[in-house]
Amino acid sequence: MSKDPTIVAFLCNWCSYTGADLAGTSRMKYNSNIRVIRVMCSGRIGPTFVLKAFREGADGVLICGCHPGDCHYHEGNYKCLRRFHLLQKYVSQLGMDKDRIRLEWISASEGKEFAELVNNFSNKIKEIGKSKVRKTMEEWT
Amino acid sequence: MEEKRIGVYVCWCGTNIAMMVDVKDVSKEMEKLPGVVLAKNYKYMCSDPGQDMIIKDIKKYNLDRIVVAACSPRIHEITFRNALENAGLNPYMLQMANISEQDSWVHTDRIEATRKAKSLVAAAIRRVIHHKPLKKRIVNVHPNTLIIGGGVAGMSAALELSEAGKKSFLIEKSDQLGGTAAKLKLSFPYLNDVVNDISNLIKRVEKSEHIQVILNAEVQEIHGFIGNFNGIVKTTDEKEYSIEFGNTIVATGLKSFDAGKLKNYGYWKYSEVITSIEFELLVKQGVVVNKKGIVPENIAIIHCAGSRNENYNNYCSRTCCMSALKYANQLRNLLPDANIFEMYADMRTFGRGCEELYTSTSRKGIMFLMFDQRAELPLIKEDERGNGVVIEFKELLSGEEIQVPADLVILMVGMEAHENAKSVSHLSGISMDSNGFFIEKHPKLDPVATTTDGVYVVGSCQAPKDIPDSVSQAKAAVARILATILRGTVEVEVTTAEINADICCGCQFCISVCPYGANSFDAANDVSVVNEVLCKGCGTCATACPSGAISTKHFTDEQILSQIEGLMAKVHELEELETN
Amino acid sequence: MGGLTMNTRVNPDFEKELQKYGKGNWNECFHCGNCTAICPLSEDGFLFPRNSIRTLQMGLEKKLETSIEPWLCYYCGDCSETCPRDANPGELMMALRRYLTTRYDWTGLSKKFYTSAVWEYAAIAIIALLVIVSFLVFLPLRPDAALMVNESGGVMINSLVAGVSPDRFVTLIEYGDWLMAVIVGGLLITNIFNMYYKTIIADKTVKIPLSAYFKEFWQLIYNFVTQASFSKCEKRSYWLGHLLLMTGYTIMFIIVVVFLPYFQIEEVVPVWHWQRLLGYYATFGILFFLGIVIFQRLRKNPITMKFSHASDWIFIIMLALTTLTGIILHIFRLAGMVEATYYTYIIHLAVLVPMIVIEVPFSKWSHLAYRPFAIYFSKLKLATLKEKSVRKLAPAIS
Amino acid sequence: MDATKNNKSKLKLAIYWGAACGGCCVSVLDVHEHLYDIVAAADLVFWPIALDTKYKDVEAMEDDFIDITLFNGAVRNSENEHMAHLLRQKSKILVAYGSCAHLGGIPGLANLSDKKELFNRVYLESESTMNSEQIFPQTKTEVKEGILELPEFYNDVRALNQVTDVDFYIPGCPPTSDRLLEVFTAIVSGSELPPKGSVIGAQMKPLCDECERKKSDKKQVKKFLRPWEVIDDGETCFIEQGLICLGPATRAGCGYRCIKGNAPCRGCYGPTPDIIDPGAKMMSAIATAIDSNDPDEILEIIDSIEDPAGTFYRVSVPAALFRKKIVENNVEVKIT
Repeated sequence: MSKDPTIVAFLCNWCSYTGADLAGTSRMKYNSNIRVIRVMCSGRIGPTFVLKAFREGADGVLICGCHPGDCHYHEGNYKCLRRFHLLQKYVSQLGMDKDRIRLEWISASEGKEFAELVNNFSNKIKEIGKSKVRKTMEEWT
Repeated sequence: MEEKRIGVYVCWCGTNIAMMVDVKDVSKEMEKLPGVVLAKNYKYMCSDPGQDMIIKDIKKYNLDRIVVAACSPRIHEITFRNALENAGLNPYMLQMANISEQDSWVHTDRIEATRKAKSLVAAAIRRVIHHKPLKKRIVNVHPNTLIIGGGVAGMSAALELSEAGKKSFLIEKSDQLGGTAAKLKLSFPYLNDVVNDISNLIKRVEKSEHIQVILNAEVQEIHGFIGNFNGIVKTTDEKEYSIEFGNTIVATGLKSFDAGKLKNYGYWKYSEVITSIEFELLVKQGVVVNKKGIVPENIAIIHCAGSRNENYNNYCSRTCCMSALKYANQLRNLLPDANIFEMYADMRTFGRGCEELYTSTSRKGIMFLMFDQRAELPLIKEDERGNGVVIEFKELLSGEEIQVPADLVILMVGMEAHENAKSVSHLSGISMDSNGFFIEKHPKLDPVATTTDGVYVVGSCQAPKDIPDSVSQAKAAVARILATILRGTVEVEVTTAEINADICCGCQFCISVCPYGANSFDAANDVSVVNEVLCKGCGTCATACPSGAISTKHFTDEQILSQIEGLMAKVHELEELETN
Repeated sequence: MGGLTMNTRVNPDFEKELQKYGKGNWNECFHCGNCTAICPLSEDGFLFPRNSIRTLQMGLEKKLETSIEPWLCYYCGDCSETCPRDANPGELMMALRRYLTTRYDWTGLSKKFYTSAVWEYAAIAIIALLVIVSFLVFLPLRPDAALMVNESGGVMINSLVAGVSPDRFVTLIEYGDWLMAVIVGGLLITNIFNMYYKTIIADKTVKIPLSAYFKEFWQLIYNFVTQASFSKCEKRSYWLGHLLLMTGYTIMFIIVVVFLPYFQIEEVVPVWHWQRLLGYYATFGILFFLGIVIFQRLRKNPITMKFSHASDWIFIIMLALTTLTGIILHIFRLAGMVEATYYTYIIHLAVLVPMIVIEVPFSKWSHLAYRPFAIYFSKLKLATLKEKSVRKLAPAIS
Repeated sequence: MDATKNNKSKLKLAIYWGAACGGCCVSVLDVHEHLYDIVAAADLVFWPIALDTKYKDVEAMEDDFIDITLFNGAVRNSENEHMAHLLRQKSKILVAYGSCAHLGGIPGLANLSDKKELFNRVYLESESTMNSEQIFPQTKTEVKEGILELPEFYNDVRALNQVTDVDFYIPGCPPTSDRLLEVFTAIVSGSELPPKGSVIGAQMKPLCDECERKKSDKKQVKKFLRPWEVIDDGETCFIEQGLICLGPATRAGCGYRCIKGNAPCRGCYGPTPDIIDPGAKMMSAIATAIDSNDPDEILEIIDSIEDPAGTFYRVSVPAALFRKKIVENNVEVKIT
């Protein structure tokens, strides 16, 4: 199913990665096209990682952090939120559909929500189509 | 770049992984990747033989980096780090790929799951190439402890430390010790008199030579880190204390829910309506009358005032049901002929002796009426037929719209975080949840520590609690503190931020970004510096640093970027393989 | 909340009031729902008998007064047996039936009888005395009574009274029967109408189409005759016994009230004659079941017999006495014991009349009428509710 | 360089002007009288702005004939590309000189549009154009006299290292003459050259290191302002005044000339070492400085950043991870 879009997800260690683990221990099923990278806090996630993921061929990037107010490091998730909005504005300027980047809050107990999110997001990406970023950047015309 | 010698280990986890991921295929593929010396698969990597295999291989093949593809690093990262350490390798030369919780268990297509596993392991291999050995760091611990809040929790902690002969500063905002518990007459479920208990506790605190009580005081500043804090405490009469301490216990307690917010209950309007706090005062005085001075005949006790309701506080305040039952008993004794109505949303009577109290109370001629929290709250209005008020609502068990006459209504007001919580959270560097309660380090396994080392939360400032829970938490925190004091040293976070002074230009973006105040500006050298003891390694500053001067150990840009590359390279490789 | 009326006000004292009608620890109920789960009559979403217990706990008397449910319950006792708190929901239904009987009765006498045994004893005594006095004064034993024996040796019962011909005597007694039936029936019918008013008319949530009254009418007859709902309870033998009693009792009632001239005749018919066979069946049916019930009530076992209200004993005793005096009368008559027959006849009537006058409209007997009507009414309600497709709110029968 | 040193003859220097404004060439002249020193030490063998050397003359040179080529300007068309390859072949050292050659420069902003959009804008839609016949430049045009040729206009602009192998980078728009002189002197004096790929004439540290404006840790912004919206106090860090200044993410070395002129840094000296995307770090820093946790307010504040791509990648679009416009199926592209 290589035609399926590839999603790179950045999950914070304390809430979202744990939530994703919970989806696993609860044996919930979701789309297999997601590849997770663990960071300690969503505050660690910056535009470089996201742009890099697209540049390497990702079709969608999912960023998950703790719910507002629940950040393990106080406000890292808010910092992520601010960067996320600016990044969306930037990528739209370059012609990329900004919905290819999604930020959601997933708590450690939200295994089900995580599984639903992955399916929902990958459907959204399917709808948008495969990303042309990698191909476009490798083309010299 | 010197040659990397990577060992890759793919775990079967019995059949947990192996049934959905072709582990042999994964390890075979990984062997081909640059830097990989060997790739093995084994039934249970976390078992002793599994770990021994890694240890032997490290020695035999002179491996310098290890990738374990198994379960979540949140489960076994520590296990394998220890294995590396046992083999004489730095524990941080490990990277795990989660092919269980985030692969085999959540997917149904074996081919897809195997493909995903390959990509995750390949990413881990790329990442581990950039891992660097990290050194443990150890600091000394000052034996004094700062305790903020002189309620039951704070006092219990102080006394426990005093037992061990350790000094504590007990800072109380008001002019007396005792906190909320000092306002109570009886305690549930055994209806014991707490007045004496609390005053004895206060006496013991005041007598102790190891406890320095500072009343009418607030903490102004806290600096430093575990083992090495210093702070300034200021009293209302402007006296200032500069103190040094190794650990902090936050026990700032609670604030009662403001009953006036509940429009339906008309707290300000009807003299019949009082709060549970006011009722405690009445029973302490031994006279139960409403604000008109009339001895009530019909008494309604309304549970969940401001709790478990999406318009107010979503959470349960835990103690109100039991207190309400306690009141019913007190009222039955004081006013044997009165009609008593318990109006509850759900009766929550867990804990020893609590269900028993409910059972015995239910046999005392008390009418229990259930209302629906999700619907509109009961409405209190003037009784057209009598002197008092009447409470109108839909009784949930019967589905009947009913009226309850009352000339005394007791609102069981819930607990809220203390209004000082926010400033205390900033002072001590601990997190607050959306309700303003302090967040513990781990909800199950580390419920008294916080994410700031050396700072503990006890009592109702962490979540609504009853007295025994507060006391247990206080004593648990003291046990943790004493352990560090007795050892004299503590280990501190390794995966901290570090600033490359050759690049840092002193723009100071990183200073306010840090929730722990770990970054500061060194004006003499015109660069920012990280206090690695304070730093928790979240990496927010590294991402905020515009020049790339800051990196987060073990989560460097290089490591994450190569992980992305590895992840995607495998995706493309497989994709191309398929299209050809 | 706008529609609240004074009826919806809780009354903590009502439970004490209801204790006069039956003994239950109803405040013990914490609404686990076991009773509803085990009750063969409860249906999806309908909290039977838990709903009634809840309404009682809150003291919503108006609500209770308008409920049909208690009549649908046949007191199999399953609920009381499974109740983890010994709240005795079955006994509550029983108490509610007694309470409702007093609520339907407009004379207020029923309440007096149910809440005070003295009142009931007094009423019975007065009527019995009236019967005895009437006979002794107006229908005294004729002087030559000893001659009033027919060829087969049986006493000619209609000829025992002085100054009245046998035909006239029967007619006189029949008139008495009819008078009694009219009074008692009139009271009962008005009470049933009262029940109809409270349970149907006052319930503004249902509007019953006229056709339903005809369509469901068979239910009334069918349930009266078979007591089919009773058979839903697990202990079917009990239903059989009760059916035996009810049929025996009804047969006797019909014979005595409607067919007296064919029944109370001078000659003693042969044993296989329908008249005697019916009489023996009725006697056996009544005595058999009464025997069981008395035995059980004395043993206070099963649970349904644990608590006996004064009205229960009075009804049993009166019925037993009526039957026994009837048997004795029959024996005396067959034996040709003239005087004994005459006096036993008076005693028989002195028991029978007050029993019917008191029990039928005011006390326990009335359930014979209320139950089938309750089923009929609930079917009517159900019919409308079905139309409204809100069946879940319907009473617990189908 | 050893060859150069041993050879008593003078250095052979070439300067080429690709897709650029010409400022870089002027910056060479800005060395003023030091030009004599340069000319004394080196022969200028190719410099289109000053010398009448033809391309075929260059083509005729032996490989590695030129010691140093300063290539300024980005690669926009086939001519630029041809010259890049040619000069690489003929030069011992190829230096990407100035922001355009280094990162794509201001011409690189064209990568936010594609060729078609650019042509439409320039040859059809611009206010001063009347082109009813819709004539666009062609690589070959037949006229009576024969065939006229024009270089092919590429779809995207490239930095020099995206076309050919580059030895060193001298950043700046334009590079300061002082730095040029320093570099030149170093080369002539034969001192050891830095490793290949180095950015020379600039520092490791960002501009803030030299900038003398007062800086504090109060980098929290409620609204981003454009220079004309602020009365600059002349001494406080621009960012703390709500202006976006790329100083913290840009190599020092320019002598903070813009800031001395009370203009925020535009990033022409390029990002600090080891940065894989020139604008992303600053974008991240600026977003982090937004003083709000409310999603709506955050969006509102971000709205005040008129043109993120043009702001954070003013001279570096072609060197970014997203180096040019992406055409998605359903996305309407706004050209800013």
